[in-house]
Amino acid sequence: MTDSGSSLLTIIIFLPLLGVLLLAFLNGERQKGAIRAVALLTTLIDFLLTLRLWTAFDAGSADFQFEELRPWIESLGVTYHLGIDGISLLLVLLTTFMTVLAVLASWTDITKRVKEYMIAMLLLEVGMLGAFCALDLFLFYVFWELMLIPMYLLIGIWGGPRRVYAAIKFFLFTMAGSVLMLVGIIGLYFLAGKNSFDLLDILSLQLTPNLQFWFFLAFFFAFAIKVPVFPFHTWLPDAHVEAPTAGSVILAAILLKMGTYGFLRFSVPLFPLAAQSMAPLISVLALIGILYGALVAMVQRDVKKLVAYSSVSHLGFVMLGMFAFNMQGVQGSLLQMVNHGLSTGALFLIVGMIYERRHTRLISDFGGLWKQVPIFAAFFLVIMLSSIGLPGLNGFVGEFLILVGAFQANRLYAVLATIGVILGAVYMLWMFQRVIFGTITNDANRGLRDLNLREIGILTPIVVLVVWIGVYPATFLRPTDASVRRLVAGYQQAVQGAAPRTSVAPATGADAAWAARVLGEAGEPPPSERPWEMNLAAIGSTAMTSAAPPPMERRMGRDVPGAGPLPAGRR
Amino acid sequence: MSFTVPLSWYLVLSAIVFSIGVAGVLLRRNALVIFMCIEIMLSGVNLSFIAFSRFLHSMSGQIFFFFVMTVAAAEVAVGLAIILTIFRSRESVDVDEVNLLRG
Amino acid sequence: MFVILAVILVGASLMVVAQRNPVYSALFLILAFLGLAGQFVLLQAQIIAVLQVLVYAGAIMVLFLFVVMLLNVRDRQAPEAKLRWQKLFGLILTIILFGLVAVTVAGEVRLGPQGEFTPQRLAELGNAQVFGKLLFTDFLFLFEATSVLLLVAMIGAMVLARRRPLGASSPPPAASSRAD
Amino acid sequence: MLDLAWLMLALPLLGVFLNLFVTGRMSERGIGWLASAVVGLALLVAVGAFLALLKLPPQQRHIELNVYTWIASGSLSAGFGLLVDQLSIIMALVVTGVGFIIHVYSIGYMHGDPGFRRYFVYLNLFIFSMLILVLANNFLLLFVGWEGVGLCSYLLIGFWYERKSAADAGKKAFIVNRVGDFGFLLAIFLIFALFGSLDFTTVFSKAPQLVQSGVVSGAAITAITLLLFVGATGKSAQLPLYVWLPDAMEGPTPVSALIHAATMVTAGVYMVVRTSALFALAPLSLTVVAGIGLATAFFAATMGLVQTDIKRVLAYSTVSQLGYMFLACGVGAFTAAIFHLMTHAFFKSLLFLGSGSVIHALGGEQDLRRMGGLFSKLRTTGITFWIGALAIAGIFPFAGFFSKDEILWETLQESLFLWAVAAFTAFLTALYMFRLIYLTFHGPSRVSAERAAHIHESPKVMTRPLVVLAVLSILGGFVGLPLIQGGNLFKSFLEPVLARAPLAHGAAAAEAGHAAIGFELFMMIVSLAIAVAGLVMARRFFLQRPELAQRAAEVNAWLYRLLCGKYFVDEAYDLLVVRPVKQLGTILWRGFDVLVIDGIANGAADLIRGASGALRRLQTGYVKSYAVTMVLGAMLLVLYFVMR
Repeated sequence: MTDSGSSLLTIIIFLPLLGVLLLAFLNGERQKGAIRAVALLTTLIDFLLTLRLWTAFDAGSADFQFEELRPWIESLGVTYHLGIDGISLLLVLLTTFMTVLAVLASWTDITKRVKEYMIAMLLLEVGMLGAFCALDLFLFYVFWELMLIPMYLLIGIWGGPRRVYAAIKFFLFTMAGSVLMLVGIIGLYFLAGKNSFDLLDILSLQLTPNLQFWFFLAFFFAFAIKVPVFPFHTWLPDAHVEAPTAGSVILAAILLKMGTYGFLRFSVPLFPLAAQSMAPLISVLALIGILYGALVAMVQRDVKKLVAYSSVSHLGFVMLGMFAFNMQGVQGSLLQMVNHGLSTGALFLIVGMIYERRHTRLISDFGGLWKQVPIFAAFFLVIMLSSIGLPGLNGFVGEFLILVGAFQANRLYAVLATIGVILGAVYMLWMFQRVIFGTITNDANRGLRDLNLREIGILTPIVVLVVWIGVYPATFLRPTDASVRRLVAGYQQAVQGAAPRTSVAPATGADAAWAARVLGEAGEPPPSERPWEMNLAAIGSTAMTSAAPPPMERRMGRDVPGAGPLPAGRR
Repeated sequence: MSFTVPLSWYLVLSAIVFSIGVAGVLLRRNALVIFMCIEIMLSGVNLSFIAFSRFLHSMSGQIFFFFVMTVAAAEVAVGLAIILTIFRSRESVDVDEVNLLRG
Repeated sequence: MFVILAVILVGASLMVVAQRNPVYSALFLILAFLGLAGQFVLLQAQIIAVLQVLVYAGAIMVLFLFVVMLLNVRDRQAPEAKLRWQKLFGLILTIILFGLVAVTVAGEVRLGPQGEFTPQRLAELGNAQVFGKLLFTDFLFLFEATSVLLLVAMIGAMVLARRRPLGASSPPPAASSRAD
Repeated sequence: MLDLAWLMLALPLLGVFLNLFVTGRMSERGIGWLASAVVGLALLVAVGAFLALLKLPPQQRHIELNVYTWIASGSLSAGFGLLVDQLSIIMALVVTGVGFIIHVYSIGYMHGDPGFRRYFVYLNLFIFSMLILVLANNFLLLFVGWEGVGLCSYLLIGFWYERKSAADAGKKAFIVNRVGDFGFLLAIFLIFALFGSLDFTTVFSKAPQLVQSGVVSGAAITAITLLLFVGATGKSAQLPLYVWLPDAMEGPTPVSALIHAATMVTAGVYMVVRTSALFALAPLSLTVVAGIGLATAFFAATMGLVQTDIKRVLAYSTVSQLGYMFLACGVGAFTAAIFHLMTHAFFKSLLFLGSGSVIHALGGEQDLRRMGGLFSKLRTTGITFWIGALAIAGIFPFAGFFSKDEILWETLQESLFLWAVAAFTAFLTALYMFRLIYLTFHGPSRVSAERAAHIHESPKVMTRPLVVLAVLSILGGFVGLPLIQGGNLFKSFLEPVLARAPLAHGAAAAEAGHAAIGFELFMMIVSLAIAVAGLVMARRFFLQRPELAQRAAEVNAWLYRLLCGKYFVDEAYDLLVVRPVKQLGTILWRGFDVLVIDGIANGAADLIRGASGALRRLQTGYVKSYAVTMVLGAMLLVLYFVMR
C-alpha cells in the first residue's frame, strides 16, 4: 500500500465532473448541440486516458498499480485509496469505452432535458470508475451508491411508459442489497480493529469460517442482486425495457459487472472459506440462471426483454466460471464480463436504433428487415453471433474458458451449462429470423432508413473488438494473468490451509513447494468422492501422489507459462 | 418572608397548574384557548424551575425560565399566525374541524 | 402569602379553562400570570418575576387578546357527541397524571448538592446582576441561539400571516379583496 | 511449399475481405471470378503441398505450423496451428478442388441474383472455415472451423431469406448442429481434463500408453469418443440428428453440392477418422458408430425412395452415403471411409450440380412429377448425371464401385448381418438413383407447357464443371484399386496417419482379407450384381411399367405413408422437444417469474402497505387525539419512573 505518485486514476475518475461543470454553464434549451459535444468530448478524453492506463500497465505484476493513497476521513480511518490490477483494468477500459458509445447513442434519442441527461450520464461514469478503482471499502461503498442515483434518474425520467415502476423497482432491489453490504463493511471495520477500511488491511484479517459465512452473505446479496443471480433478477427486465437505450447499454455493459466484480474483488479474496462452502449453491443458482434465462428469453415478444433475459443467462456463465476457482474459469469469467458488455451492450444499441425509427420493439412488428436495412442487418448478425458464442468472435473464448474451468470443478455443472449454449443459439436465432428474415409484412417497415454514419460509427468499434477478442484474445487475457493467478492461488491456499484432509498435497515427499505452485496455478480440484467419477477422475491427483515420470513430465510441460506451441519438428 | 413553605408545596402547586393546563388542552376546542392552556402548562413548569433554583441555590433554573419564556414567545407568535391562516381559510378556530393531517 | 397566591393562581387557571368566551379566558390568564409572578417574588427571583409580568402578562397576552379580538369568534356549540368519550378520557387521564406527579413530589424531596448561590449571596450580589452576568458569560451561545430563534419565529409569523402565500401569482382582485 | 500451407487459409479469407469491402462497384463476373480465383489459388497451394508431401518419406509426412497462440489461460493453451499430413491434405484437396469447381459453376447459376456478392462472400468464408477444420492441429481449432462451416451453412441455407421455409431451414440446421456441438464441446472438456492438452499429436501419442498404464480408464475414452460422435452425428446428419439436411436443400443448389454433399457434412467423418487413435481404443464406441451409420444409411435410403423433390432425393442419398462412411469407420476401415468420402464428394456434387442444371433449365422446377424426357434437350447434363448415378450406385468402373465395395468388404469381415443390411441398402441406393434418372430424363415429358418452351442447356460455365466432375467420378476410384497388392495407392498413402493407432480389430482382419483374393473378387461381383439389380428394377418400375410402382404404393399404403412422412421424425421432435421447451419457457416466465418472484417482492411491499394502512388509522388528523396520546405517553413515562 504505497502511493505511486501518479494521479492518473484520480484524473480519470473525476474528469467527467469537469464535464459536468462545463455543462452547468450551458443553456439546456438552446445549446443542445454544445451540450452533446461537451459530453462526448469529456467521455472521449476519458477513454483516451484509460488507453494510456492500459499501455502503461505492467501485465507481469499481480500488484495494484497506479496506486493513490491519501487520508480522507482520518478519524474513521477512511482513506482515499485507488489502484487497479488485472481484474479491474479491463472493466475500467470497458466503462470508458461504453460510455462514449452511450453518449453517442443518445445523440438524437434524447431530446428533452439533454443537459440534465448528460450530467447524469457523466456522474454515472464517475461512480462506475470510482467503484472499479476503489481499494478502500468505505470509498467503494460511496462510489457504489453514487452510481445508483444517476441510473435511477436515467430510468425514471427518460424511460418508457412504465419508467417510474421500473426505476423504483431497480432502486429498491439494489438498495436492499447494498444496505446489507454496508453492514458487512462496518462489521469488518470493527473486526479488523485497525481503524482502517483499507482493502489490503482487511485482507490480512484471519476470519473464522463462521464469521466468513455471515460476512459473505452480507456482501452476497448486494452483489447477487446487481449481477443478477437467479432469484434476484426480476428487476432487470423491467429496468432494461423501460430505460432509455443508453441507460440499458450502461446498465447491461457495466453496472451488472459491478456485481461480478464485487465477488471477484471482495467476496472471494476476503472470505475464501465461505466462498468455497457457498460455491455449490451459487453454481447451482448460476446454472438455473443460465437455463432459466435462456428459456424465458425464448418466449419473449419484446426484443429488448429478450436481450434482458439473455443477460441473465450470460451472467450465469460468468458466475459459474468464477466459482470454479481455477485459472480458466476465473479468467474466462473475467473475459466474459467484457464480452457480455460488448455484445449485449451492442444488442441494446441495435434495439435502440430500430426503436428510434419504429417506436416499437415487438418482434411481431418486424420481419424482412434485411431487404430494407442491409447494413443494420449485417451488424445485427455479427453481434448476435458474438452473443451466441460463435468461435472466432469474442463470446466463444469466454464461454469456452468458463466451461473448461467449470468442467474441472464439477462435470455435471459444465454439462448443464453447455445445454445453455444450445438454448442461447435457439432464442437468438429465432428472434433474428423473425426480425430480419422473411418478407416485409408490416408496411410501416417499408420506409425504414438504414443506419446513418453516426450509428455505423457506434457499432463499428464494437464489432472490431468483438472480432479482435475472438481472434486474438491474448491482448485481453494477458494483463489479467498475474492477478487472476494470485487470486486463485490465494483462494487455494486458504482452502488448503483450512481443510487439509481435502488437499491432495503429495505425501510421498515430493517437493511440497512445487506442488503448492501447481495447485495454485492449475487450480486442480480435489478428486471427487463419487465412485462413478473415480475412473474418470482427473489424473492430476495420480500424477502428484505417484511420482511416475511420464505424467510428471506432462505436468511440468503444462505449467510452463506460455508453452502453448509444441516444440517444432515433432513428426 | 419566611422559608417555612417547603419545596414540595411548590411542586404540588406546579403539578396542579400543569394539570389544569393539560385538562384545558384536552377539553377545549377553541385553538386560542388551547394555546392559553399551553401557556398555563409552561407556567406550571416554570414554577417548579424557579422553586428548584431557589432550594438548590442555583441560578440554572432561572436561566432556564428565560429560555422557556423565549421559546414560548416564539411559539405564540408562530402559533397565532398559524391560527390566523387557518381561520382565514376555514372561518373557524375549532381544532376538531382541522384534520387535514389524517392519513 | 403563599397560600393566597396559590389560590389566585389555581383559581385563575381554572377560569381560563372554564370560561366560554376567549376574551375572558385571556383576562383570567393574565391574572394567573400575575399570581405566578407573586410566587416568584416569594422565591427571591425578582428579575424572573419582572420578566414574567413584562413579557408574559404584558407582551404575550396582548398578542393573544389582539388575535382574539381580531378573530372575534365565539365557542360555537358544535355537535360533540363524537368526542365526548375523548373528553372524559382526557379528564381521567389528567387526574391520574396529576395524582401520579403529586404522589411523587408531595413526599420528602431529597435534593442534590447545593449550588453556590445561596439566598444570602444572591441578596448581596443582586438577583438581576447575577442573572445578567451568567446569561452573557456561561450561556452566551444559548442566548444568541434564542435570538436567532426569535428572529426565525418573527419571520415565520410574518410569512404565515400574510394575506397571500409567498410566491403565488397574484390572484384576481376580487379574490384578494375577500373579507376575512 | 509446405511452409506456405497457411496460404490455403489466407487466400479465401482475402477473397472474403475483397468482396466485402473493395469490390463494391465491380461487375458480377469480376466478383465471381475473383472469388473463384482465390479458391483456385488455394487449390494450387494444396496441390503443391501434396506433391511436397509425396516427396517426403511416409513417416515424415507430418508437418505442423504454429501461427500463434490463440487462447492461453493457466495450463490451457490452444494455438492457431496447422497440421499438414496425408489425411488433411486429401481433405484440403477435395475441399479446394470441388470448391473451385463449384465456385465456377455458381457464376453461371447465380447469375442475376441480387445477392450475388453476398453469396460469394459466404462461399469464400465457407472454404476458409472448412480449411481451418481440416488443417487444424488441435481440437479447439477444429471446433472453430466446425462452427464456422456451420455458420456459413446457416447463412447459405437461408440465403434466400425472404422465403420463410429457407430461413426456417437455416435456423433448424444451426440449432440441430448446436445439439451436436454440445457433445463435441463436452468431449473437448473431457480431453483437456484427462490429457491436459488439446493438440492432436500430444493427445494421440499419449492416449495408448495412458490407457495401458490405467491412468485413463477405458470408460473415459469411450465417453470421449461417444461425445465426439454426437458432434459428428450433428454435422454429418446421422440418426437422430439428420433432420436438418433435407430441409437444407432450401439453399441454392451449388451450396447443396458443396456444403451439404461434398464437404461440410463429411466433416463428421473426417473428425472420426482424425481421432481414430481414440476410437481404436474404444471398441464400444466403434460398435455404436457402425450401428448408427448403418441404420442411418438404411433409413435414409428408404426415405429417398419416395421423395418427389429432386434435391431431397439427393439429400437423403447424401445422408445414406454418410451412413456408409460411418459404417466404415465403425468397422475400423478408416481409409475406406475417407476413400468413400472423396469419391462421394465427386459424384454427389456432380449429381447436385446436374440437378441444379435441370432446375435452372426448368426455371426453378424441382418436382420430379413435373419432369421427364429431358435427356434429349439437356444432353451434357443428362450424360454427366448418368455417370454420377452409375458412380453412386457402385457400378464398375465408376468411382463409387471401388469405395463402396471396399466398405462392404470390410463390413463383411466384421459381421455378416451388417453386410447384409449394407448390401440391401446398396440395392436401395441404386433403386432410388435410377428412379430419379428415369423420372427426370426419360419417359414422357410432364413438364408444364410454358416451362417446356424455355428448356435450354445451361451455359458453358455450368456444364464444364459437370464434365470435370464426371471425369473425376470415373477416374477417382482407380487410386484405390483393390485386389492387386499395392494397387491401393490411396490406402497405402493414408495408412501411416492411422497406423499409429493400433486397431483393436479390423486391421488384422483386413490383412487376412488380402490373402483371399478369390473370395474378395467374388464379393465384388456380388455387390456389382446388387447394383445392377437395382438399376433393372428401377427401369421396370419407373420407366416401363409406372403403374407397377403405383400399385406397390397402394398395396403397402401404410408403409408408403410412413416413408412419405419421413417416419414423422420432424413431427415427433416438434411434439416432444420443441413445444415442451417453449411451453416450459412460457411457464417459467409467466408463472414463475411474474407470479412467484415478483409475487414475493410485491407481497413484501403489500405487507408493508397493509401494516402502514393499519397504522394510518391512528393518524386521525385531530389535534386532540394527538394531545391525548401525548398525555398518555407522558403518564406512562411518569408511571415508569414512579414504579422504578
